Amino acid sequence: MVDLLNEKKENLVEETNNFEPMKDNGSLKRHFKGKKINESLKIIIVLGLIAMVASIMLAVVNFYTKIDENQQILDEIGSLYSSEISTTVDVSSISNYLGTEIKAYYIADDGANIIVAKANKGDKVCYNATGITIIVIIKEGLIEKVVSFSHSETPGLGERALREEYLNQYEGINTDLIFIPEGDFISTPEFNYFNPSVITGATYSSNGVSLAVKAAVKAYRSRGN
Amino acid sequence: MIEKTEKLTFKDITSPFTNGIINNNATFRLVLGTCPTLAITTSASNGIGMGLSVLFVLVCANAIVSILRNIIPRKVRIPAYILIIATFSTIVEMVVRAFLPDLYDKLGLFLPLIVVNCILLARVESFASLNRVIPSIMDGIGIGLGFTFSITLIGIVREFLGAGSFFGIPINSIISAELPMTFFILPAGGFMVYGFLMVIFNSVVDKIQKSLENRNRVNLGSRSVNAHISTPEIDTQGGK
Amino acid sequence: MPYWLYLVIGGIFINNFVLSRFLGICPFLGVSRKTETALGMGLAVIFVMGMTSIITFGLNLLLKELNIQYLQTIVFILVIAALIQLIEIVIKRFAPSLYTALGVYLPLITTNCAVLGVAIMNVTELATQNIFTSFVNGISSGIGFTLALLIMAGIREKLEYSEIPEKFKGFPITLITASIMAMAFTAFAGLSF
Amino acid sequence: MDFSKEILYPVIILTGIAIFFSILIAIFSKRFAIKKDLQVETVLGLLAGANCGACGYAGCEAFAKALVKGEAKLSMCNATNKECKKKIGALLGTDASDEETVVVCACIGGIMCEDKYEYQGYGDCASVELLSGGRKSCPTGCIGMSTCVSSCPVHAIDIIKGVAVVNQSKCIHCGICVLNCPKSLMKRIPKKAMYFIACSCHESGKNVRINCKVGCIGCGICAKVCPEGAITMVDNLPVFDYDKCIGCGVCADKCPSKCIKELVLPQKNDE
Repeated sequence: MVDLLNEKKENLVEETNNFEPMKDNGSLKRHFKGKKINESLKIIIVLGLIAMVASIMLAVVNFYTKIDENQQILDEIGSLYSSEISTTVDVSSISNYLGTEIKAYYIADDGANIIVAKANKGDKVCYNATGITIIVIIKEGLIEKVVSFSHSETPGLGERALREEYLNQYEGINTDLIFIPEGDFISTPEFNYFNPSVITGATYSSNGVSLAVKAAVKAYRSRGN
Repeated sequence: MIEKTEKLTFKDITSPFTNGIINNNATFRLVLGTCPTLAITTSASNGIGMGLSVLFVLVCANAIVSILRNIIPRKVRIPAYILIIATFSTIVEMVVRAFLPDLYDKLGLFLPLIVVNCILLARVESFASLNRVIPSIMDGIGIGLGFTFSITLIGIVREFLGAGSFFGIPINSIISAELPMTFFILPAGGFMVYGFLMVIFNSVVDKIQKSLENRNRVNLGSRSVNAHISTPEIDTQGGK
Repeated sequence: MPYWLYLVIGGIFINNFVLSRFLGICPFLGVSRKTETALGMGLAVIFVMGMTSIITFGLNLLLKELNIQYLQTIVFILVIAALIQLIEIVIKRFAPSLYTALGVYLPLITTNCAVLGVAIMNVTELATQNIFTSFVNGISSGIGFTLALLIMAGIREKLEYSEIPEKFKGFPITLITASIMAMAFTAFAGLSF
Repeated sequence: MDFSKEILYPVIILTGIAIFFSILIAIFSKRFAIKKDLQVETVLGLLAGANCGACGYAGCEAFAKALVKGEAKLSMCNATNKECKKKIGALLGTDASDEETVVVCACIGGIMCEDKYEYQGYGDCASVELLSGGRKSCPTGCIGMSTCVSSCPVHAIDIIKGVAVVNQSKCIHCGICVLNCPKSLMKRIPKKAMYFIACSCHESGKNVRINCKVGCIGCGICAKVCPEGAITMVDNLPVFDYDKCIGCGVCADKCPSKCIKELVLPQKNDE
């Protein structure tokens, strides 16, 4: 890996060298003074060039560092749930709440539905690029297990809502007890439905987890069971 | 403002470095980068992670900007600098996510955050765009280390007071005595800790500088007129 | 109650960008020395937030379409920086005194977490995502930012005349005041809609 | 997506946005360029640019315009240093002879000076001055309600222990505080001065000691001990003749109430 970074540095340096024709500072100055390039043209050229070089570098780096997320999910599920995955459901067709996303939906041989749901809630907005992703296993209408897959909560504060003791409150709950509101508002009060306990000091994260579980159950119901 | 013709003296190279750490320490003296400082100093290891990633991006950005400083027209300098900073921070994020997954878990959250860090644009614009490459790189390293030092310091204090642990190792005596106050993990506590640490840091540095001044004044001996350097403290109107 | 009214109240009071989400602290500490500059800065931030909300919403659809999501941050920041540059030229031309008063803090709006925070929040968190709600959210967050800035400027002007210990003058006392204000604003967190 | 599309799309988008905005910026900077007359521009460049208003004009730009039109004299601006004044003089053909001066606060009392009454209420030195000449028992004592602090464009003045102190490293000598101080305690002394009297109370020694523990009691010791005879006692206060004064500092040492202060100016390399 180290050589890739060094190689990146070399082509970074030589990229900038051949990018700007300047071998020695003085000649460029004379060149610009001599030609009197119109100021606004210079603005457009320079910014355009920098943007182009930036986007090329980003695209190249992204191409080499693309990680296959589905593969990661499958490995995680493999380690988590014994029975083999039989079918993978087409995820794009499932409509979900805004601010949530169904990353993957598998059905295991023994009929258990394994849903990976992501909620963009969390205790920080600007820094919370990754949100909360959990794996929900539902078997014959009962939530069997809820496990956290990845999150970006503050350790010791938001992260407490993703620990084992908190998530196992969902185990054994019948999916009908989960209130699935239809309209835009997600936080309408739920009377005779299952009301998850919220950890003090981690309200945003707890809401994020319950939102992700709702999205998973909604996807489960939309498959007609 | 060191022009191309002059030969770089040793002092030109090292002065930005030492300056960066003490005199204009980014967090306590220039008061820059406060958004990430308050957000991530909930634990000391976060501080180190954030500090080092800022250090890397700052050094690269300083280097590139000082190479291009004569080409970028003044009118469009901010978008250009921001493009360079954002490119480096995205590249760092991608490389770390692909090749160092465990480091990414600990630090992945802060890498997109570096773009938003005021230190980078402030240093790039005020230093790198005016000086040559080597002093800019040294300044980048100095400011980066100063930033790492100060946010780790804040991280230690907040983690100790807030979660009763030191670098992640819980200190059971405190936790069992129910002492840790989550107030310090909350950003309101962050402001408080940041304010008090700034007072302590500044008074310590001022004391060191004053002792240096006094040593200079003593060995000057006689009260020659205006020979001594006027100390920066307020009462310079001959407050004997 | 229409959803956008929730957004307005939320943006200004409940999840006020500076005091309950803790974004945009650098200009909040730096510019709030006098109320006029605070107001000038606030108006500039409101305009930038409004404009960026619209532009970034459109761009994000494009990015999602071509699924190059990794460009999201850099595109948003470029748009914000360019907008700030345009405002800087306009303010320099029409309000030179405001321009000198804002000084270095105008370009620093670019790295202001609040502005980027709104852009990202519009894309990820909003319940109904369309241009109008993004714009309303941007404007109300901007007003929330200005409100916090004005309160802070008012307090700091009062602080000028009070007896402050030598070492606490300047930023430390501002930080401690901001901490107390933050405590007050966390009371609003209970009202989340 | 295959390789080419993977690279092509980001490049097109990012470069497209960058070029679109740079065109916008170029147009804006063309259309909103500030129309400036060259001579006023160069004069403005040479002025200190503190926009302090001591010259009576709204700011340096207005002062520069007036200078170019000939309505204003260069000596009205004290913030600009000598070399620049010479250059402006050469440019406009006017003379720039007057001598450089520095501003200091000629009072040392503050909390050491008793208050006649306790002032409760909003306001600064000017409003307290209206109430029978300020709260200090000494008629010319510094009230310390920081009118000068808020008027100073570069925040060079601080109220320390109740009395105004000018921070010479920040001060640009513009003189706005001289105009604003209701007690006119802010005095101009030549830049080459090394010591000055930080008291302006003309009362006899006994009365001064009743009001203020550190005021000048007009004992005249400084005038006697000065080797160069640079100090003459006028109306219970020493007057320094700065051409004769060599800055030996004997007067400051011998002064019983220590109200002769040394003027510490920042060295050129500190700037």
